[in-house]
Amino acid sequence: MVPASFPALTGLVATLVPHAAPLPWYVTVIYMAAAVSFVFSLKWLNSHKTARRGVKMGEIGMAAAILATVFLPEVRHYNWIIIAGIIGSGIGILLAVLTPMTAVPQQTALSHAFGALAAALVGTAEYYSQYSHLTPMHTGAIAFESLLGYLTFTGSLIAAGKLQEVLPTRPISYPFQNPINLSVLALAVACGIWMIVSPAHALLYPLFMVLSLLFGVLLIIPIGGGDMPTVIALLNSYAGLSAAAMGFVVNNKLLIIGGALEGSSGFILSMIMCKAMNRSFLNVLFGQAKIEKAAKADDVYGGKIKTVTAEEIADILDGARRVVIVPGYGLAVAQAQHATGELFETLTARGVDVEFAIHPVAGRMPGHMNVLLAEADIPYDHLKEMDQINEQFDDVDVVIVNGANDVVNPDARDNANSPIAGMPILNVDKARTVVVIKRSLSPGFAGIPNPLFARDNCLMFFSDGKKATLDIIQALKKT
Amino acid sequence: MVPASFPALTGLVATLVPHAAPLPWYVTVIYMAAAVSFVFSLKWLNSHKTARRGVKMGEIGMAAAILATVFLPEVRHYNWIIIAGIIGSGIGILLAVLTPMTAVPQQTALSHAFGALAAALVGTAEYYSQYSHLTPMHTGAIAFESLLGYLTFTGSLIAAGKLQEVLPTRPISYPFQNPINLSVLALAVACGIWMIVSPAHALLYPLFMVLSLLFGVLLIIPIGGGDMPTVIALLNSYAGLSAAAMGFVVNNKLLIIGGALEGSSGFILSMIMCKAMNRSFLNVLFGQAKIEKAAKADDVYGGKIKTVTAEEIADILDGARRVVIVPGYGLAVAQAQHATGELFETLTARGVDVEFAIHPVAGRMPGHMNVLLAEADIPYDHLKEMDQINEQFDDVDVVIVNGANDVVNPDARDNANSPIAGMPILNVDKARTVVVIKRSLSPGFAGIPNPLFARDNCLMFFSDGKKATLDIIQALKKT
Amino acid sequence: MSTTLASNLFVFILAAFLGYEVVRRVSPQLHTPLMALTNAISAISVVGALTLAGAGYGHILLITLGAIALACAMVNVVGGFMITDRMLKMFKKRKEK
Amino acid sequence: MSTTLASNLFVFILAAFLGYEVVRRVSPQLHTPLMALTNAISAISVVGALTLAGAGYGHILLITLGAIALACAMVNVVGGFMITDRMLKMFKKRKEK
Ligand SMILES: NC(=O)c1ccc[n+]([C@@H]2O[C@H](COP(=O)([O-])OP(=O)(O)OC[C@H]3O[C@@H](n4cnc5c(N)ncnc54)[C@H](OP(=O)(O)O)[C@@H]3O)[C@@H](O)[C@H]2O)c1
Ligand SMILES: NC(=O)c1ccc[n+]([C@@H]2O[C@H](COP(=O)([O-])OP(=O)(O)OC[C@H]3O[C@@H](n4cnc5c(N)ncnc54)[C@H](OP(=O)(O)O)[C@@H]3O)[C@@H](O)[C@H]2O)c1
Repeated sequence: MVPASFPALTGLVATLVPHAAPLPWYVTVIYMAAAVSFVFSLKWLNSHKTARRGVKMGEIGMAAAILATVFLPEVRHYNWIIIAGIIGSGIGILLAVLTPMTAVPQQTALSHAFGALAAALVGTAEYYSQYSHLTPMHTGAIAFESLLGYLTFTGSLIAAGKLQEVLPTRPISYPFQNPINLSVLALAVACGIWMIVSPAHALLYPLFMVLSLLFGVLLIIPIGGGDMPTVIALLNSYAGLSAAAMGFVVNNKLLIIGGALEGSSGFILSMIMCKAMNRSFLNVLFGQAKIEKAAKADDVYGGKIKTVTAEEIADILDGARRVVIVPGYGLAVAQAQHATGELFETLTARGVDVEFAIHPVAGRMPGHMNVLLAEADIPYDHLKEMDQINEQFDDVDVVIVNGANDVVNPDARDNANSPIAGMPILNVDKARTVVVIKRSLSPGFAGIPNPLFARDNCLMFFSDGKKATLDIIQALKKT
Repeated sequence: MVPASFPALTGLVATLVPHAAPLPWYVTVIYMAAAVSFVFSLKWLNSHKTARRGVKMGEIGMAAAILATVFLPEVRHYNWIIIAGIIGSGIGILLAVLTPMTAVPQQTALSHAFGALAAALVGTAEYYSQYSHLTPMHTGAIAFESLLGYLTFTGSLIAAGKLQEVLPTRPISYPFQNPINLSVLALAVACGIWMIVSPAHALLYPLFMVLSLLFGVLLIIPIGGGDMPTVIALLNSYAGLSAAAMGFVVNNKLLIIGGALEGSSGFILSMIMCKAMNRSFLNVLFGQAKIEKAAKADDVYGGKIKTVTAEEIADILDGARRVVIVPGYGLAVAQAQHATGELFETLTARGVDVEFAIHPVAGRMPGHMNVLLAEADIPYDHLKEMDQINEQFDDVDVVIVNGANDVVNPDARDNANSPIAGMPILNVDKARTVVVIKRSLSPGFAGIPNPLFARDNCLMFFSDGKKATLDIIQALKKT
Repeated sequence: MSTTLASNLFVFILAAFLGYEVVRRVSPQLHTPLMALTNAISAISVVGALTLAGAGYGHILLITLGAIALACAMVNVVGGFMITDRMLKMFKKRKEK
Repeated sequence: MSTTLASNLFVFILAAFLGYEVVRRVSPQLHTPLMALTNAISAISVVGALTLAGAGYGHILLITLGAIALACAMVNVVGGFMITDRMLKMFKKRKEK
């Protein structure tokens, strides 16, 4: 069974079967406790009051599981563990401390890459240490782990690159894109099946690995920056599934549970994102970028756009009792969260009731806007979900839309022929006055004009999101 | 190892190890699918719209699991299966079809007895077929299964007897009750541990069995009829746990899942019941019946009770726009649900807005009132939970309390020295007029007078719950 | 701890948590059908009784125990689902007139 | 199907359902911390990397793979929990003045 083509490795076959020995009972008990702690950790994230306790709980479970593992009898050499542990923890600390909140989406994508790579590498090591006596079941699990791990690794790197704008954010497309991508996947799967049939074939695993890595790249490059919220959630799910697959390979139920929890969490988040954009998974993943021309922009806007200055906005705000601010992708780009926090304080100090209306897909990842605004010290009870506030816009004096566009496009609601018809939107057009801060009339992600801007009650303030906010605060201080 | 004292059984040792052989893969898949179907079955019970679909789903999973098991290779003789299957199904159909809705609590208690007995008997059979080569782990699981099974069996029978009023519903107490009960439990546990140490001792298992049966009786007889909602929920939980224990014994994960689902469901329900009575588990199980005298009844009621006739009630109802009916334990005793349904129709036909306010512990088991009222064709959107309606009583013209007492006792809210202080109640005293239907001034389960009856806005109609309701309908038809 | 016991415990813990999360959202209106339904579901223990009653070898006493257990469990399998459905059928929304 | 695979599948299915039930109730306000937290939790795969990197026997290549995997997983273990807490710390209620 052991082929001559793996000369260097033949010596170690059948030596590394760490999971074949049953665990000491106390380790099993600790693993169970860790699994329970993870469940509580997520449960407690339900509410702001218990959320930080949840993090503690997860940390305790994790620490206990790691310690129990380190002192297992089969773990005998600590040099590598210490070195790798220090390096990994160091990078982790740096990433956690230094990442600005606007860059959390990239950081998250990077973490998915790290997690998936870990799973993939363990799969590779398992394969090479045991290929001569693998059962089909075991090879299948290793193939699954490696495929998911490697594709999530490259896919997440591409996503991080797009979010960091190191790579172009617009969709990259080429002829026969979907057929080519699916062929690569089919080839990888074929390799995997072949591996299950004859695990010891020398070239199969490397080929399988390269195809998986390649598929990860091909899967993400055609997806535009605007779809990143869904894609990050999906990669979250994949990263979890690859960890769970590792659990099947090394036969450790704690890994399976930890991975499955992330797997379903990512799955739910991508469902929520898709629903909030009224699109299907398949459309996000394989939908070609629409090349429709937004030709009617002039028809929509022609002669109907009213602009305002910061001073005029300050005058309008001066008479307002209730103001709602709608943050969008542009607010994150402009890094305007602290300025927005200051605007919130200024208005609140003047007795105005200020709230924030947050669309589920606003920003660059699920929940991103909330984190940014929380960073700017805005109390979370002023951050309202779409469903909470959508009925109340009639009653709002001024809405300030900052760097949002598609999520406040009334066409999604009113015009059944619009490309974004059916997407749930914030009904800001029902407010008495709407002030829109953006740099130009250029469209948002969907690439279509927004009839809101032409409405009678809508005033445009063409400026950068941060500068505009600071200007309004200045003007307010003068009134 | 095989002692001479089991002559008749020695022949079968080591023959009956059905779970030692791994299951065929398709059976495992079917078991997994069945587990998933059970989860969906419970999930869909969340809402009225999907609830019946949930029952279908559970039935399909159950049927598939049974069929897969019947065709297992180790199942070879079908005579007993067919006979027992027909008898069991027959009894099941009869119970399901013939049980009147007022008797559902008894029927539920009986089902717990059946389920627990099944688990206990399988545990007994497992023990006797394998006692000579039991591992401590396995004996432990069998002991757990038998203990839970037998105690739940007798406990549920006692509960059913009390609910059917075959047995006295008042708490039966004797000196040193708790020490005696706990000693019986301790003895049983000691037997179990001894069995783990030396499984083949001839007298241990029978003794263990008798002690478990006895403890079940002793556990339930001191508990009064009024605490039955909690006790039924607790027995529900135990029945589930004994089924799960059977899963450990025969090493079948589907049994473990099915049992665990019932185990936690019963646990939640008993928590809800305890909370709705502002009492602790331990207090329900081991609290001695209070012998406090309700001496102040005369002080509370003296000269302040106003009675009314059916005609006067009809007159009051004639002028009402919004009526809330509060059903209680007495409504179930009087079997007044259909009369109440008729009253609902009559009032609704006259343009009155009629709702039902249902306290979580009203009736004889969790949710019992809702089932009774649904049986009387009252639409479920008119059945309101305590929290939904409690703020709205200011706005109610007439409240009709039928056979409820403690759950509308304002002392629980206002008088910190009351024995039921802190128990959440329905704030019926805030309504314009309260009509109370009961047979006398005798107290409810808590044994204390109810100052509500002496309030200015409270009118008493002393009569049986059903007769009173029919009288009111008669009188209404004449106005 | 044997691997079998360990994996059974993992399954038990997860199922108990899952039951908790799923059941706590059932409305109080349906608590009675809920009890009947969980009772029917845990009657899946019929599967254990089946292998006992159908083994056909071994002592007649054991087979009798198995058969009684089977009958008891079948009462709940059949009766539990039927009475749940019977109760649920009674819950109706206000009919439009 | 091997018993091991079967029990692992049971655990996976239950954990996935449990995750679904628990996570779907997390408020959209906390979706970003949720992602960071689940990412930290699934970094429990560090346990698999540990046995690999610490085995000490076998080929140096395998140990290197294990060590890299360990480092990668540790990034998420440490970084994931820390950044989750950092984000959660920022969410404050309106301070009374
Ligand atoms: N996949 C879909 O079909 C779809 C559809 C809608 C939304 N989405 C998702 O929803 C997300 C957000 O929707 P959204 O309404 O918030 O964003 P959006 O529709 O993409 O619009 C963002 C707006 O921000 C403005 N902006 C950019 N940089 C700015 C700066 N520095 N200062 C001020 N304004 C700036 C842009 O206008 P200027 O260039 O004129 O400044 C742009 O119109 C997108 O990221 C996407 O994920 C997806
Ligand atoms: N454990 C506790 O501390 C505690 C406390 C309160 C409630 N609970 C639970 O709550 C449940 C119900 O509370 P509840 O307020 O509904 O009941 P309750 O407080 O026990 O009162 C029931 C009332 O129904 C009346 N009644 C009995 N038969 C009747 C009939 N045929 N027609 C008309 N009325 C009749 C009785 O008064 P008459 O005899 O005068 O007719 C009695 O006052 C109890 O079953 C118990 O489980 C427990």
